[in-house]
Amino acid sequence: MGVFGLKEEEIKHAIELLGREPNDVEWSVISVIWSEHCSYKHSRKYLKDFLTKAEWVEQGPGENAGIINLGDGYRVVFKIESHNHPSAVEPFQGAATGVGGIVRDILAIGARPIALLDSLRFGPIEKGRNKYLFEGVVGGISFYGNCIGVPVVGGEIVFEDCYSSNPLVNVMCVGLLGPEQKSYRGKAEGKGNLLLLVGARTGRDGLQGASFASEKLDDEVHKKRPSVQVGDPFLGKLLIESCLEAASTDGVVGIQDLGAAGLVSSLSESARRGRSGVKVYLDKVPQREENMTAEEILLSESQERMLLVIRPEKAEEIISIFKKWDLEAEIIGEVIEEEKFIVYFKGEKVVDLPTELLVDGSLIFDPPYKEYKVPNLSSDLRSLIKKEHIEKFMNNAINDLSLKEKIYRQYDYSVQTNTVLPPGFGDASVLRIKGTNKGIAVVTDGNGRYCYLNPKRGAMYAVAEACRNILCVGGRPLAITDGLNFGDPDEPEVFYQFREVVKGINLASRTLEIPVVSGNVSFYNGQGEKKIFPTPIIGMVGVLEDLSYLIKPGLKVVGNRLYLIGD
Amino acid sequence: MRVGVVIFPGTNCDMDTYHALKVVGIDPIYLWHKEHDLKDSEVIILPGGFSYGDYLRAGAIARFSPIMNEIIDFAKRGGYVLGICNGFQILLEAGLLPGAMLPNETNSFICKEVLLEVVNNNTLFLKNYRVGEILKMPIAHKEGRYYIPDRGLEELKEYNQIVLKYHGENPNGSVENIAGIINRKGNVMGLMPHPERAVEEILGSTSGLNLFLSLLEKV
Amino acid sequence: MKKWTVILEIFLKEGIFDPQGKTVKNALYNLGFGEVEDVRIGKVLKIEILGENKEEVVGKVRKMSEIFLVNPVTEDFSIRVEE
Amino acid sequence: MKKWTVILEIFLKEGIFDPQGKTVKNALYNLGFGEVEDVRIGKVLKIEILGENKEEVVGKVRKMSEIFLVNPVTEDFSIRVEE
Ligand SMILES: Nc1ncnc2c1ncn2[C@@H]1O[C@H](COP(=O)(O)OP(=O)(O)O)[C@@H](O)[C@H]1O
Repeated sequence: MGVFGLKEEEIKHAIELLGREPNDVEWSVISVIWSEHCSYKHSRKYLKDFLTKAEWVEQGPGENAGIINLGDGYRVVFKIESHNHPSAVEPFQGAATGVGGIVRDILAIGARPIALLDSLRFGPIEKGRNKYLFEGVVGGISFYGNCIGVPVVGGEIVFEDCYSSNPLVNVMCVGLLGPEQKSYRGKAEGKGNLLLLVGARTGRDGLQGASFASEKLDDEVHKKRPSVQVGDPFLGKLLIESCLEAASTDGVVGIQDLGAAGLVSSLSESARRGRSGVKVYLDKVPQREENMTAEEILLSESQERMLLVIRPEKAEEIISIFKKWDLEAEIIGEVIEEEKFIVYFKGEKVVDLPTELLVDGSLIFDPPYKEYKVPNLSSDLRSLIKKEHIEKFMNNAINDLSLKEKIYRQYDYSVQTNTVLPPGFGDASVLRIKGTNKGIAVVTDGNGRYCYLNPKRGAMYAVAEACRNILCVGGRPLAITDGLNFGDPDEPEVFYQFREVVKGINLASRTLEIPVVSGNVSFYNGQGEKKIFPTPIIGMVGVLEDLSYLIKPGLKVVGNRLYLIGD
Repeated sequence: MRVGVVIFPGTNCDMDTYHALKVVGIDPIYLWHKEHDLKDSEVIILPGGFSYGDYLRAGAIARFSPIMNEIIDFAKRGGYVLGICNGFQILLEAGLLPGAMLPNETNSFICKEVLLEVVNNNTLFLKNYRVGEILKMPIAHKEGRYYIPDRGLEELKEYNQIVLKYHGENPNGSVENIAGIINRKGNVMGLMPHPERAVEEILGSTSGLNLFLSLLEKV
Repeated sequence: MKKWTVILEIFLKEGIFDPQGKTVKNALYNLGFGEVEDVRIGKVLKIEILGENKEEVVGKVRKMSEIFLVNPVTEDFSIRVEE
Repeated sequence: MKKWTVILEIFLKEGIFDPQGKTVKNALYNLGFGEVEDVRIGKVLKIEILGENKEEVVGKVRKMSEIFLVNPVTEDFSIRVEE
């Protein structure tokens, strides 16, 4: 494989940093971890501006998920993630593996996943492949979420022409840590601690998925797609139970899921966070296919795998937990002091790279941006609206509601018996916390059309709407996870949209004092004429201190008064 | 009574069932699918979920779990066994109840609250309900279309084995609106709806309470 | 011992409604394939199995089908060996 | 025109992981069928279709497969006519 997807200047930069020419395997490793998807090279500079701290924030961005404190020892863990490109190619598996991936992010914190929400964008359902994509995606989310027993409690969906070539599939997962539970970080530290790889065997699936997500999705997609990843929700469920059991022992130092860029990113990021290094033996990695090369093993994005950093004296106890759940668990290496990512394969050292170079070494790009003109909007809407418009609008609204019901009927939203306000009943969904009076309100909101017309205001609007939705059920908004979906950042207008959207979220978040604790950026969603609207999705979590004040919508009693608040 | 809740790989309503039993004041125990010991349970509950991912057919693989041998013996000796949703599917596959489950007629997973009519309360599990009583419980399944060939159906009726029927709307295309059945002796029952999700007002229904309350008393 | 590839096809019994098949038939009709009169959808298993001869492996797969792979209440099956 | 029964078998492409097949293989192993080396599970469609001759109906089913019934990214298919 060697170098792929890197620009000339990045190649030079790598050689300079390293002081030598990397070998082929090393080039593959650098290429994938310096991809947009892993390194956030176009967005890092701007995301740093977010408000990320508050009294109740226990963990902000940078870890596998954000953590907020609800008091009495209860902490909520959450994050949103996109799986747009895989879903465009194979909607069912793309969406299913998207669910699996975000669930493992929450699991890596050591928290039990308690809810999922989705945020979906497709082209008009009556046109082309859109219905097929829509049905596949909803089917895939239903397949994975239902099987692992994590309720999908809400979401949102919009159909617009601009998403025809590039649907958006964002999924948010919410987890809970109880008073007795420790939270973990994706951290490898402590010389001599062991690297335990658990779950599925490693195959060739999803090779180069991270760089795939960092590329334009064009008509060539079928030719250059990575081999498709297939989700195994059954194994996903076993991973949840076994990892939570392992996390309850005192032998675990760190937990990290394997997502984009597989072993490369999970190992090097864990090592970097722990200011340590790792030494890995690829022959120890359980393989599903024969004759896999070092690159293939390192870069594979096979699903349903987790990495645990464990104390050697507890290894036997922890491995026996995974055996009990019929899962494979292999020690593939150990933590070393020197801050390096060292890989052996068939008796040879094939990678020897500084973790700093891998994780923090990529160039940062700050491409040019350009404001654009949007069509002039008539301020006198009233004169334009005719009776048939109103009828059409009402019909659409009704169809829309029945379509949404058709979606959430396919999701098991009541498993875990905490869903006190299910989808279809309120502006946000509400979960109770068993053993307390507390509730958690969760919602996803976004409006690409508004953001296209005015990226900054549109983003502010999305934050405000999420906030209002939490308030409407009686919750106090606490924190945001943002899923940012854009076109190609090298198009100046797209980069303008990105910068403005980040400003808008930031302004709203600071004004309302609702910090951002986690998020995700997905670029390259369509290009040129076919690019999507800038589509930030705001996932928000709020708290209800006392569920007896839960507000359910609907007019309750004849004679009650109606008030309109605001202007 | 001592109640055992079985965990198969992929079971996902074990904790919900445990919680529902706690709500009525029962301290249940968990039973692991690889064990052979029922730990003196007087009632065994097979909870819902996706045992073995529901791969091949719902319940088809779990029914060969080691603990199923003991459960089958236990049931044959008259022990009380309740299968909820996936648990019901496992009981059918194991032959402890007649018939089979097919994919829903809608061809999709369905999650919603449904109404049920108690058509026969002649079993421990339903003795606290009146015949004709209408219950409200959630369903959440993809393979809930109960099917039994005509001869079997006649026998089910002859021996009064149909205990719960969907009331009003039949959500999944089940034969004769069947939602729950018992074996001839009445000690084994299976139902597709989730009573454990209907034991607290805050979740929208308490229709399932009486089922779990019936397990409180000694027989 | 030789390795054989045995194919097991499983369909719902005649007379049992197959909603998936019907949905696909309707979709085909809408796509202009009006000449399709019926569609039924089943499962097919490709089983790689070691054995001395054809009779042996077919017998084994039949046994698996009877006790596990096929539900006799709702399904019919057929077995063939791929050459 | 005659009525034909065309069988369309669809499997995941070689190399794409088939979790269902793997789980069933493990179950078979536990049931004592250790001689099973691999299981892959696919879909099979029994299509009743009107047409003049074999070539015509096979062509039609191939067309349906290519535009609708099969996902070329992940699946391979084969067609046969039942006599
Ligand atoms: N893609 C989806 N997945 C799950 N639930 C959805 C989805 N889209 C809409 N819903 C649910 O349907 C209901 C109505 O959706 P929506 O009209 O977006 O709500 P509102 O306009 O009240 O914010 C909500 O409860 C929402 O959670």
